[in-house]
Amino acid sequence: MKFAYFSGCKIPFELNEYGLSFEAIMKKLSVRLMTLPFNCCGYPSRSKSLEISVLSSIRNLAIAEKQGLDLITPCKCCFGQFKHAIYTWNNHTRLQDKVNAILKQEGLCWSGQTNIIHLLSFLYHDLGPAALKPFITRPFSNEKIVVQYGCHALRPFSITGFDDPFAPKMFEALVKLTGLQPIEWSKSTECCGNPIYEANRKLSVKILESKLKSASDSGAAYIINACTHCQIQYNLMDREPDLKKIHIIPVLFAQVLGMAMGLTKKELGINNTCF
Amino acid sequence: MYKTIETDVLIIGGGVTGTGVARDLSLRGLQCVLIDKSDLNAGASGGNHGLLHSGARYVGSDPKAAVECRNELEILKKNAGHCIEDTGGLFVAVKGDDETYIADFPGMCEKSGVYCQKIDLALAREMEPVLSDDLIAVYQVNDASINPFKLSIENMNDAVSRGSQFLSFCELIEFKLSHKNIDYAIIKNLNTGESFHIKARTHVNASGAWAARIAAMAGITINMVLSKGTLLVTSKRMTKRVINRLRKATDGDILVPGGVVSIIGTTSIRVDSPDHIYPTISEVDHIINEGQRIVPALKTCRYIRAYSGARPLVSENNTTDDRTVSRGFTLRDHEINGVDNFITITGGKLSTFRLMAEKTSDLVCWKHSIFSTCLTKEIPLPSTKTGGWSEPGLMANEPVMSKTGFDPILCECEMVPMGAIDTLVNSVRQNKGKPDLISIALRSRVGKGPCQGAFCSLRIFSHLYDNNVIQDHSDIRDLKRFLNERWKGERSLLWDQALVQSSLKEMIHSGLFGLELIENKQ
Amino acid sequence: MKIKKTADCDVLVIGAGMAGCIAAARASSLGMKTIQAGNSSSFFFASGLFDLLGVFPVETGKIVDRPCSAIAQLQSEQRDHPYSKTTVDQIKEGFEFLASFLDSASLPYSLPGTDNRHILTSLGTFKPTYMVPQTVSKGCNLEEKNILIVDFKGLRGFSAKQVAAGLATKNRQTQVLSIEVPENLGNLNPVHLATAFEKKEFIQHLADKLLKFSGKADIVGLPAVCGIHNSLEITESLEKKTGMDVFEIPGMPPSIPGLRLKNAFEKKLSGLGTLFLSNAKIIFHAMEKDHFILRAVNDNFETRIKAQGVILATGRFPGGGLFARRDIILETVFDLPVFQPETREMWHQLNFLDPKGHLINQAGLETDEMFRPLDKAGKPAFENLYAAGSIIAHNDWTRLKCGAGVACISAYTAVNSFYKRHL
Amino acid sequence: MFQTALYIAISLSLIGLLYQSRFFFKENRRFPGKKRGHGTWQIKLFLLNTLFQIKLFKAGRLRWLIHFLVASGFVYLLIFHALDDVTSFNWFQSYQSPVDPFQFLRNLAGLFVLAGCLGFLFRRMFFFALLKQRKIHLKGLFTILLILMVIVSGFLLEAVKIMSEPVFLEMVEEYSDIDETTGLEDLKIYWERQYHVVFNETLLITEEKFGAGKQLNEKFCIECHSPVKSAFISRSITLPLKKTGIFLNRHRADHLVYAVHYFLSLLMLVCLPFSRLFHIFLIPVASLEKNLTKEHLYPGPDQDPDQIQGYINTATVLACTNCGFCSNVCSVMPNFLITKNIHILPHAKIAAVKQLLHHAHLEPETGYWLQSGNGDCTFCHNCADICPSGIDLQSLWGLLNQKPVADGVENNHTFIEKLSLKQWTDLTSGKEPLLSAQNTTTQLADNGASFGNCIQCTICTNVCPVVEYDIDSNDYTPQQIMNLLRLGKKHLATGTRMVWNCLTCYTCQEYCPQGIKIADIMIELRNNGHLAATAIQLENFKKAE
Repeated sequence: MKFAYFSGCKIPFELNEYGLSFEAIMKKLSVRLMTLPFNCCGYPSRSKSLEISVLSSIRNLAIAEKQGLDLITPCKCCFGQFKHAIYTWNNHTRLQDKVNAILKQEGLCWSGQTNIIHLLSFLYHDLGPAALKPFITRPFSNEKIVVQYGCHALRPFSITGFDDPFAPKMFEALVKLTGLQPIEWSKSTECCGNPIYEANRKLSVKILESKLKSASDSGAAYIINACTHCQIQYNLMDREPDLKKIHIIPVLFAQVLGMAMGLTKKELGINNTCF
Repeated sequence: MYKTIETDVLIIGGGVTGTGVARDLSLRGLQCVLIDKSDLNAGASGGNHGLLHSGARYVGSDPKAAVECRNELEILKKNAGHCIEDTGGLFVAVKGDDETYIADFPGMCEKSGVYCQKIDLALAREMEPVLSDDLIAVYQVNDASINPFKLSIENMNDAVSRGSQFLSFCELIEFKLSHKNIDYAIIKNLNTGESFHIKARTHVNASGAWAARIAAMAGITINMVLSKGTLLVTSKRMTKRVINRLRKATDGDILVPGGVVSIIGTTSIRVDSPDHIYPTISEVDHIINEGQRIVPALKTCRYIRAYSGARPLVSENNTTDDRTVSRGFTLRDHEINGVDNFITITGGKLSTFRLMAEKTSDLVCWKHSIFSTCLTKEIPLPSTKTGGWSEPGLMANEPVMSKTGFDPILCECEMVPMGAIDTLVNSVRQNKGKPDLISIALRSRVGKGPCQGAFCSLRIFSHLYDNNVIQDHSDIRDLKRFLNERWKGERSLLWDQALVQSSLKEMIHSGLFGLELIENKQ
Repeated sequence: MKIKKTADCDVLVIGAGMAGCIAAARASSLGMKTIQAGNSSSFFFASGLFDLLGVFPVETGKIVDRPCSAIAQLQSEQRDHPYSKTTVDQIKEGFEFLASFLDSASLPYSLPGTDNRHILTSLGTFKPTYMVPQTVSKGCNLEEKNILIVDFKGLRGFSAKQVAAGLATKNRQTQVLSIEVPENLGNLNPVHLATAFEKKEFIQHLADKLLKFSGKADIVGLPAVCGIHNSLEITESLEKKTGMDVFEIPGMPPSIPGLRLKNAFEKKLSGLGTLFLSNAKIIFHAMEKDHFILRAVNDNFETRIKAQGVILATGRFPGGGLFARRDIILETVFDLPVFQPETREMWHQLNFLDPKGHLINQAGLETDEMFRPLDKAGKPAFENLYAAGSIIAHNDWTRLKCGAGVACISAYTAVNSFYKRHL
Repeated sequence: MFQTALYIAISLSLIGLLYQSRFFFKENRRFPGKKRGHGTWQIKLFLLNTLFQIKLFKAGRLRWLIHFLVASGFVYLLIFHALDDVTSFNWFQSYQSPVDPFQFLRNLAGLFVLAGCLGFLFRRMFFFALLKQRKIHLKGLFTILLILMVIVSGFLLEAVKIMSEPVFLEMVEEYSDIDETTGLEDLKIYWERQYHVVFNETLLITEEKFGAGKQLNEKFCIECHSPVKSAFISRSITLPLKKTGIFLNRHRADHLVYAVHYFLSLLMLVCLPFSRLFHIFLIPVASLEKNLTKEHLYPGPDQDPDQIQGYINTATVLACTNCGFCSNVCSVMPNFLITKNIHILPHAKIAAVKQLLHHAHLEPETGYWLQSGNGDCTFCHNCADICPSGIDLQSLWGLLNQKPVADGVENNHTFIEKLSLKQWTDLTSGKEPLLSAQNTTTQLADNGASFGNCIQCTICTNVCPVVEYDIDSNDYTPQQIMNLLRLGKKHLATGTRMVWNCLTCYTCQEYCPQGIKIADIMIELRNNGHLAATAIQLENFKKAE
């Protein structure tokens, strides 16, 4: 299998380890990843100008389409943004023309053929738990964990079609494979607060805090993320004083899976000692 | 022994005329008591377009009225600006309308000195994009829209501030007559059930559609024709200006914008009693079908309320079409009928209420042999806070949440906060009224939004309990009454989304709370 | 262009309201491959109480104490009421299934024997109902008890004094307490208050306030907002802390007991492998032999569903199952013939709360014994199309207080008979 | 005179260097930044980048080639030619400028530089054409032209010298005892033929005269004069010039051209600190600069910047050669393509930062565009990775985000947040066109159909995390936003905190029983708010003037 790998903006600098671990497990699963000259997915600009965000997304899709590849991303924000952009694109011909005109200058054009795949949906739908199982060589002892579904992949279902928006189960199913034991968490599908961290830090941290509290109350030792932005938000635990005292560790699913697959910490870019 | 209130003038009927008279007389230094068996604007004053005619509508049928309208409009714009939205108006004719009338229209306006200006069709559609495509003629006039509730409330507030008082839910039981005079009136307070006397030097019958009935109590007969008019309120404002259909006055041909809504009407159906009139389905459909000729959007748009009012028309000879009966008002000094201190003022129209009040007051003063001139021409009508809350969308206008402190919104549709409700409760109490959902709703936008009281009724109701405004469980009947009030207005409009909304209301109030199981009788 | 998907299933349930979810629950617990489409938010309007038959006959407004006998009478008097298409035993069976299903979804309900309960509402009225959540059931017998009603400052539409006034009519002495929720400035929304209940600190805060009444009161009534996910534990922990019984008082929407139902159904159904297409609009495409071909249209993708059978649980006007034009009422998915009053004049009574009820609430689909909608000729419109819930004609549940009952029994029976006949 | 000029030039250039490096000592422009990556890597980067421009090599082979031609050629000429008195003569005994291989190498080096410069010019035109803005930085152009002129004049000098009779005679005077009697003519004949010297008299050529000339040449000249063809460029310039040779010789053109060449070189020396040439010094410095870590993009409340070691020095932007790589790889290029705000792109931001360096302030309007442009940066590190000068651009963007770039300039969000709703409504009430849906793609907020079906159930409000946690603001709820729109209060809605705090988690939209696209409406309102705020701010700046 071969995909165009859309890392998003945050991975190269801010969340290098996610990129490393993602690439590592993909390599292990013998999935080839092509890195193309992508630009930002467009999510950050959505609240400034929908046009920008759509152009950004569609440009990336056009680049991928040129290579005849589907697009895979480990970030749920990017995933959601692409889906949302496609929806807007499909329903506004005026915008379509404008974007086409701009893309044309670069000799690009998007005919709508590109699929967007998230790490999870790839593992769950395209690969399938059965096919993944044999790769799990070093399963964990059933540690209690909770999973964080990112908003933008989950909602609006009508646009993303990712998983049941109210009672999703894809993530838990995959985590179970690694030997970990996902437990009920009421806030599993709630927002992590990252989108407004820049604009309203207080509120953003408050939201995160309540999530972390209820997570640790639920008796879990780890929160597992499959989204760049969620993880970045959870990493605030190292910096925000109010969060330091809460005892729960946010980890990336790619790293968890990688460990279970028997990859080394170095390969997965794990430098902390959380495992 | 009954307690007796002594006063100069007793005014019966809390419509625009009654309150207008009250203010006029108070300004002249006379002290009045105004009673109404219901509350302010319960009759035609509350059941109209809220349109201030430029006069153009009457130039054909009733030039005298046209001139009155023209003059009154100027005075009101000057003195009661805060109750008025100076929208301007259009007279539009569509294919199939009477060509000759259209042709004569400008001439007739000129005769009555009513401003009217021909407008190019393209321009007209630019001014009002919702106008129909088959326009054939458009004239611009000076119509404006007025908020009759605010008007009455402000008039009354001013009168009260000058020593008069308003007694709501006080019904006139009978006049005690003694040799060519009304000695005193026996009044019953419908809320408490207790009766009392009012002894006044002069009695003004401003009860509009009920005028004949009141007059009868003094043994006087007035020939009155009651013509029911029904109007529909759209959920959002359709036009900037008042839109009149340019033809001989008939059904569904005036569309008046007010705040964030528009009102389309009316019909004219002969009724025997002004009580318990409500819009019928056929009327509604008729209005919509007529209205969509000039504004097609009226066919598809959502309506939030329909209501009816009974026009009090005084006719000497019984005619068939009530619109031919003069809309000019009738002022009767009943001396000729042998009752010296009794006056009836009725007929007329919202646009000329001030004039009616003036003429009435002149007569009253003449009877009291007081020589004073009317001041309502000069002295502007003061604006009070309680008056404001009846304005559509007002609460949203001033950012209500931006203020600090605990003040939850109780009516979401129109964003009426708890604080506003409390003030309204107080102002009702000041007028010796009974503060309940209905009286609050009358003075505010509560229950007038899309939810038509489904949610706000419950929130406000429990808030009233919280503040000990009401204590007894039996007061739950107020809730039923309130919901029925709203129902009168929505019943005929229930299709599409409105039906969804009302089904939801029924699910809550009947399905969950089982309100229908509580008997109405006290 | 939209992304195209396909899905096969034994039964497609259209609608995610009460009836829809019960149907899906039954179907998937019978091991049928189930797809469900719709919007499940209508649960916010559900009180969380399952009525069976609360008032009959409605004209007299007679409150029903023994629903089963009343149903028998109804069956004899109203031939075409949904209840008349089944038996009392079936109804009981349906309710038992429902109770056990919810129990397995860790939302315990208390199933009574034959009698209705009379549940105190936030308006101070007493609602005749049948099966209620355990958090509510304690409020059924308040005789000889010192009651304390608690409200929360800012929780709109719930006043302890109002409830107390209601209790006073039953000559119960009641004390009231109004509690301020820490750091709340304005509106206090039920769901947010309910989430606060799930925090230990808040429960402690509440318990401290209640303890002042220990001895003076022996049962505490709270608005039905005691937590969303583990309401029973929460109330019990309160009882432990205070030594008083605690019960919930259902009130105006958005209703938390309803939300609990929503969550319970969704979690369990998703666990049973039901595919839920949230907010999908279903369009009937064609019949392929004995299979339905339908299109589930979402904003960004479209699923072509091949279904053996279809349960139509789209509800009435709020649910979108029926649509009222100015002149006529239509069924929205299959355009089935809708029983309805001749003219709009007759749709509604002059009095909103007329005990007789509005004729428009009789409108809906005529069905046969298996709840299969009938076509104009009076034959089942499709072999395997079933109707469930309020879309079925001749049941004015708002007046009869039989909404949940009709939803439950129609859904249950429909699925069962489909199962028997086709699998 | 040449000497004095030289000394003046050197001193000027030194002063210039000092003057320019002042920026590095402006404390206020320093930015606390922890060291990222290993120290050794920093050193390696320093060496490799200084000597072989590896980052440039990574960025683009062709550009690297062009650049390397100039650099290598220039360095050669500087060392082995310009400074030959101190270098070449001491290092090689046999060194004489007209001797191979030096003569040939000199020409070759010259050719390198020539070719490189032309490459530069061409690329500039091409690149800026691509960016849709033809403004070419004169500074860069000037530098290139200067180098060009020096080289050309050099070649010219050589060419003129080759054919110069006077020079020939001087040489003969100096290095031989030949005169008319001892076959000067023969040598002339030979040189005319072989070395393209142009003589005033016509020489009649015979075999033996030529042969004699050859011998004389071998006797006296050969070890100092390689055959002229190895000066392949100069020679090819000489040939066309020959016709005018006599004239030029008479007026000693060689002296003139020498002067020109010499003073141009000095000019270059003087300009070194002020022209693009300065980057020769700056790039190493920049490459040594510390990089920024995540902590500085979002410094925690408990972090004291002073405690963190190291710093980013804004002055490193001087190392920017305006090559434009950064903008080519910028992640938010699409933003520029839509908004046409050039200050979204790194190369323009750098230009602005330079202006800040020099004048310590920006026009409010420029400042605003810079602020908002920089606000779009997603910190993807592309620009920093590619920058051939090794500038840690991303850290600079971080710095720009930390404090307002011009007084009174703030991003739209804070601008609106500072205003009370009342003020905001007053500001916007007249601005309906700004807020009209026409400006947005999804025209939801003005279209009753998109929110008109609200049944006031407050589910959206109840599931909204912002409403739940933003308890210290007594603000509008999602449902009330819908109601505001219904009541025609859109301009008010655009200013509410609800709209600006919306997490876009889409919970409301997922739950809404009426299928209202609440979150999308929020986003649209925010789009509108941005438009309005931008317009208002720009207006204010105008007013301020």
